[in-house]
Amino acid sequence: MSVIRNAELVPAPARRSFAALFSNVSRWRVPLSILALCILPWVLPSQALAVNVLIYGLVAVGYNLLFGYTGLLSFGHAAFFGAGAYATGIAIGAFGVHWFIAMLIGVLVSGLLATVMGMLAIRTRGIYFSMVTLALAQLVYYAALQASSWTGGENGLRGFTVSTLHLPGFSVNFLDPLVKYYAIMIVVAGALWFVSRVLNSPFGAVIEAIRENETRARACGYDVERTKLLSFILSGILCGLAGTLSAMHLSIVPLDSLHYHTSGLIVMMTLLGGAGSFFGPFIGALAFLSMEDIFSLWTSNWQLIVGVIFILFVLYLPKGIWGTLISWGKSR
Amino acid sequence: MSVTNIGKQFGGLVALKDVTADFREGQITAIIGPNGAGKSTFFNILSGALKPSSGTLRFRGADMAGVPQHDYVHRGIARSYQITNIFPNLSVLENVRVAAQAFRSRMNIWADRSADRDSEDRASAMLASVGLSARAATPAKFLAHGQQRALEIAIALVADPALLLLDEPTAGMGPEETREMVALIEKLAAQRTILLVEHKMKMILGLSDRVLVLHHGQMLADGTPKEIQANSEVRRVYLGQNDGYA
Amino acid sequence: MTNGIETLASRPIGRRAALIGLAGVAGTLSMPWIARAQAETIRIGFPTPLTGPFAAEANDQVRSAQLAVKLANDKGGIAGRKVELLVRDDKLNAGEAATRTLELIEKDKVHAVVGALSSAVQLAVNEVTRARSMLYISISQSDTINEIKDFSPYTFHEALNPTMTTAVVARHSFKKGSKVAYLVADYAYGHEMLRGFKRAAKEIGAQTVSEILHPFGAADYSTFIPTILSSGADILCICNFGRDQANSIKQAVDFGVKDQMKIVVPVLLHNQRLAVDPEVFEGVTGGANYYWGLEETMPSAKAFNDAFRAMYKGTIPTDYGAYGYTGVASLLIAIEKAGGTEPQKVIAALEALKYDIAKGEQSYRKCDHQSMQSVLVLESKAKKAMKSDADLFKIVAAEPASESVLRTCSELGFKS
Amino acid sequence: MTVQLIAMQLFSGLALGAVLIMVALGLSIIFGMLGIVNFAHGALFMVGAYAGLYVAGLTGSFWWALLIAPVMIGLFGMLIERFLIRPLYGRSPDDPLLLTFGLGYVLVEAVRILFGTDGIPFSTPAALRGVVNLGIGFFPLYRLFVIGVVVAVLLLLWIGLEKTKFGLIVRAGSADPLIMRVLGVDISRLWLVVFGIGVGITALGGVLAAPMRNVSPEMGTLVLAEAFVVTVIGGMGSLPGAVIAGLIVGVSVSMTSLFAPEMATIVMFALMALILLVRPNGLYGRAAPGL
Repeated sequence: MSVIRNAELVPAPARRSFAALFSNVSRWRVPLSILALCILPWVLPSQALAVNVLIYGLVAVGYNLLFGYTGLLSFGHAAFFGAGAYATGIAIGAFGVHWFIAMLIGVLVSGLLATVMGMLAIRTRGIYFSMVTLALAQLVYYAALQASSWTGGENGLRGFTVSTLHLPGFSVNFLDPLVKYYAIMIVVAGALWFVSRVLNSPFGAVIEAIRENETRARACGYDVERTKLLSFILSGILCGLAGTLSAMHLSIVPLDSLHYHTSGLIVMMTLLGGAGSFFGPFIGALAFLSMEDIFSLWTSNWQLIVGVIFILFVLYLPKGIWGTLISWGKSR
Repeated sequence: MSVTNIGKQFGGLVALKDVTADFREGQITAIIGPNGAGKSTFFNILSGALKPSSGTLRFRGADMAGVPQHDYVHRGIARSYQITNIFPNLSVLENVRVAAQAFRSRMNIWADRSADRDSEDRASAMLASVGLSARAATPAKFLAHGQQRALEIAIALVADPALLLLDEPTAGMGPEETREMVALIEKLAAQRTILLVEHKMKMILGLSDRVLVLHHGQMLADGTPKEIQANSEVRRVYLGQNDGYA
Repeated sequence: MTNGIETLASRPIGRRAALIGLAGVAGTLSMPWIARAQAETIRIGFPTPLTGPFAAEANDQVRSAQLAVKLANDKGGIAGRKVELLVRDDKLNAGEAATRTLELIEKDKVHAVVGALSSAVQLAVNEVTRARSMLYISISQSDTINEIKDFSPYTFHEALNPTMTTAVVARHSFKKGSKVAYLVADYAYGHEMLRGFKRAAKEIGAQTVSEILHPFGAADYSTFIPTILSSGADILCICNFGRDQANSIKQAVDFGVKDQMKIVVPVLLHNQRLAVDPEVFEGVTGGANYYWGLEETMPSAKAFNDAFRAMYKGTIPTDYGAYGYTGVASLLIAIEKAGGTEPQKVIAALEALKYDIAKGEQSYRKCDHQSMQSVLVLESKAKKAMKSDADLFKIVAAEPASESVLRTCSELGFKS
Repeated sequence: MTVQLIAMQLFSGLALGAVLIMVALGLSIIFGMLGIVNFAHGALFMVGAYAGLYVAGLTGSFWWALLIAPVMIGLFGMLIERFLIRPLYGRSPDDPLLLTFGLGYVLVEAVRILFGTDGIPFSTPAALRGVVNLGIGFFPLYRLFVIGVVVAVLLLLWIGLEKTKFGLIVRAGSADPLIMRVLGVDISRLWLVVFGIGVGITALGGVLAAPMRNVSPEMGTLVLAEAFVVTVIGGMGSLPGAVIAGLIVGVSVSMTSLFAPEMATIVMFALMALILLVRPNGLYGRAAPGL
């Protein structure tokens, strides 16, 4: 049902040159990503932007697990991102919980939400799946808007600034932008390693089989619904983790983080970079946020440029930046 | 596998009515019948894709009523599809490997899939036996039609099923490809029970041990190819009206 | 249509502002030694929603802020230093605003931040600046920022707040025995306005006959109107903002609400009024921080308008635009008085400041840093009474600054 | 709370339902016939309102705007289909959805550049101003007019689809494109026309909404949400479904407005989630495509 190709995991024919290069890239994907992330704050215009790339990169990677690898187009992933952020913020602000525990709580809450939403949404298929996830996420949005004594409503959640990270034995100044970047990067790197393992696992093979042909996967003896649900939950947890990081980074949780525009943004980033590839979503987040940052300094009509670029990608480069690079490399 | 009084209704439409049959081990049984006779419905019920409205389905003595479709293959029933049904963007090897993997690991998110040598070996061996070893690394969608059909059967076979259901295995094939497929099926028949739906009458009569004829959702005849050829009623409703099949 | 053209005309300004910002980026990125040499320049970060439904207001804010900067540089700078405004698009999104503010502080090394148009954005910027001891002049209406929970010693609130706006508007539109129906947007700002009105109504002796919360950002108000019509009210008080306000008033008028009751709103916006037919708004009363017509009675308003006209080809400043001016100008005066940008000295100067730069005397209250200032009550004119396209409102009253319209320091949680 | 008020509320709900049907119709048609989820629906609605404004400015008449603007935007829609959507047929059903999502961004920004970021006044035509006494209360004449137009459009659509040869071909084509090709019908031209009609009706909705909701570049955002809710509840692609869903949603919103007004928006999404959980394809929907 899906046109998304997973070029990376197709064992490459033993050819030299580009093909070999790309299969090496694939083998070393986690160390390579970490290396790239290490130099990111030095090449981007600002560290705040670099942190956003980390966070949205992680969101896109988490989303990609569901969209790119399992073939399910969810329009409600903002709910998990926002839930993670709100849970962390509330845990710190209202209950004075240690930041590390608060992050665990954030991940847990988004995982629970993903379980509930997943169980409801997995029953529907195709376009209805997109719509149900959208509707359920909107319910979460309105719930957060209404529960303003907990969430701050439209004003957003505030009052949980973490300025120092206390770790066993030492503490670091979290207000220092570089310290903050590398602290968050460690978490993101860990998450990337996790995703890489999941993709390489037997489960990773099953979700791709489901994306490629649901009927066949079922006939092969896979419980499609349970597999989809697990993929949905893992994806939600990763987005929730990104949400907790976003809360720590910005020291606020905007209500907009639950809005369906955020969900749309996640889809756009993933597609731009290349759904169904390991590096794609991160590259998509990097490209999207950099474009937005640069164009919005240059013109207030930056949305026009971003929209046109997105359309061109859907039309001519549906594999996204990274997917196109890979198939170009392979064809050499 | 035995079916007793199986019936299936879609809304008001009766697709299958009171079909009873018993499939003995080690036989090739062909199911024939004109279009709309209920072959596909029957097949889908046998493979668990549809649940019968009435009647019982037993396999190796166990009632299959509450068994979800994805468990059928674990009990030893595998199928191929009439329309090619493979994983188009996965490599040929991965197509078969992922099918083999279903017997070892399904929800494990932490192991390395390449550590599962067994599934890979079984998949490679299966590809060798259907003659696709040379194309193992190619994305499945780039295979020729006949090769895709062979891959389709390899996916079903890697489960090492006791009962193999083949839905028009030679659909859309030329004479050469058909011959190869027939040879493959004969080779397989040595080890397992095979049930197939086919239109190519000559092939069925040469290949199968037994033929069931469905007509308007009901069992019209059941016997050896010779008996079926001699059955006047079958000739009347089926062979006579459409000599294209003969 | 005239509006579109006006906005188009303002675009080059926005781009110029952006280019200044871009030059700043390039400077700090590639030539750190130059960045150090420029340390003498006073850099003011200015996050504002250049994209989104309030882009017109944002553009006015930028233009007015640029005017304040230009006037300061024209007279030789502030404390001997040049002033630079770094405009950033916050997209009316709190997360975006927090990121932009972090950039302004961490990368552009600004000395102070002025800006924000929505309550959520303002509170986000406040949260970021508070943690980093950064001066911030907020210019968006909100009661929340006055409360002790969000208080930052580094933040000064130049805009009106709902409590003071509604107190003054109620004083000039409610009477003893008035029957008031409220249609309120269901979010913090709406609730704050409702609370303000009811507080004032209690003092005046007006009576609440109906109170309807509508979802924030609703498109259709037709289903709320039957209840309002059957409430027997003589005043309908619509507590929402921007597009919500325009849509709800428009639909209420369609239903003939104005035949039965007077419509009162907390804030009338110049640009939003232009976006709707004059006859829809005709007779609607509401508050404002600034209206250009104030120049007839107020010399400082005249001076502001004239400087604005001189810089922008005869156009006039608007309400939210004026915030950009008074916000930046008051900060610059305080920096001048403090002799530099050292935050504690600037805070002391701001707390002691008495300034009249556009709308009569203003000063910041010590406990919550709220600017005490005049509040205008405006009534929207009928089309035939308008002498020009910009002649939108009649000034019903211009109440001078007074602490009596504010919540007391102890009410806000401050120990006095 | 009088009986009269409840009756009035019910009527407002039905009237709102008519507006919602109008808002959702274009989305429903394009999905029903072409299987395309048009995320640019809200933006096209808004563009329709601006086109109406533009035509009304040129001709000085609302009535011309009501006639010409939908045709203009319908033709524009055909251009979109020809150059942006057509290359995507045969690809993943997600692709048109994603493309129109991007298109929505572009259209909103283009309008901001052309017409400014502020809204622009759009007055109710003089002949349709004022209120009508319904016996249970007063109701704006303009809204009654909108109900009339919606009924007329629905009738025309029904006749067009059920009683004409064109409708027969369209219905057959949407059921099985292959058969049409076998029969020698140029399916791509058919889809071009259907997409144009869908977009034209969307634009008509925009022109009709303009005197009620004011015209601004963001007016489409809410419309998209409303249209999705109505279409999805009704069953994507089902015309009677959209009509019934519109009325259900209208009345639900209206009754919620009476008893818990702040929940009036959330009730739409709750209703949608609820109905989809009970009936995964909506009230009258057929199975989702692409699977």
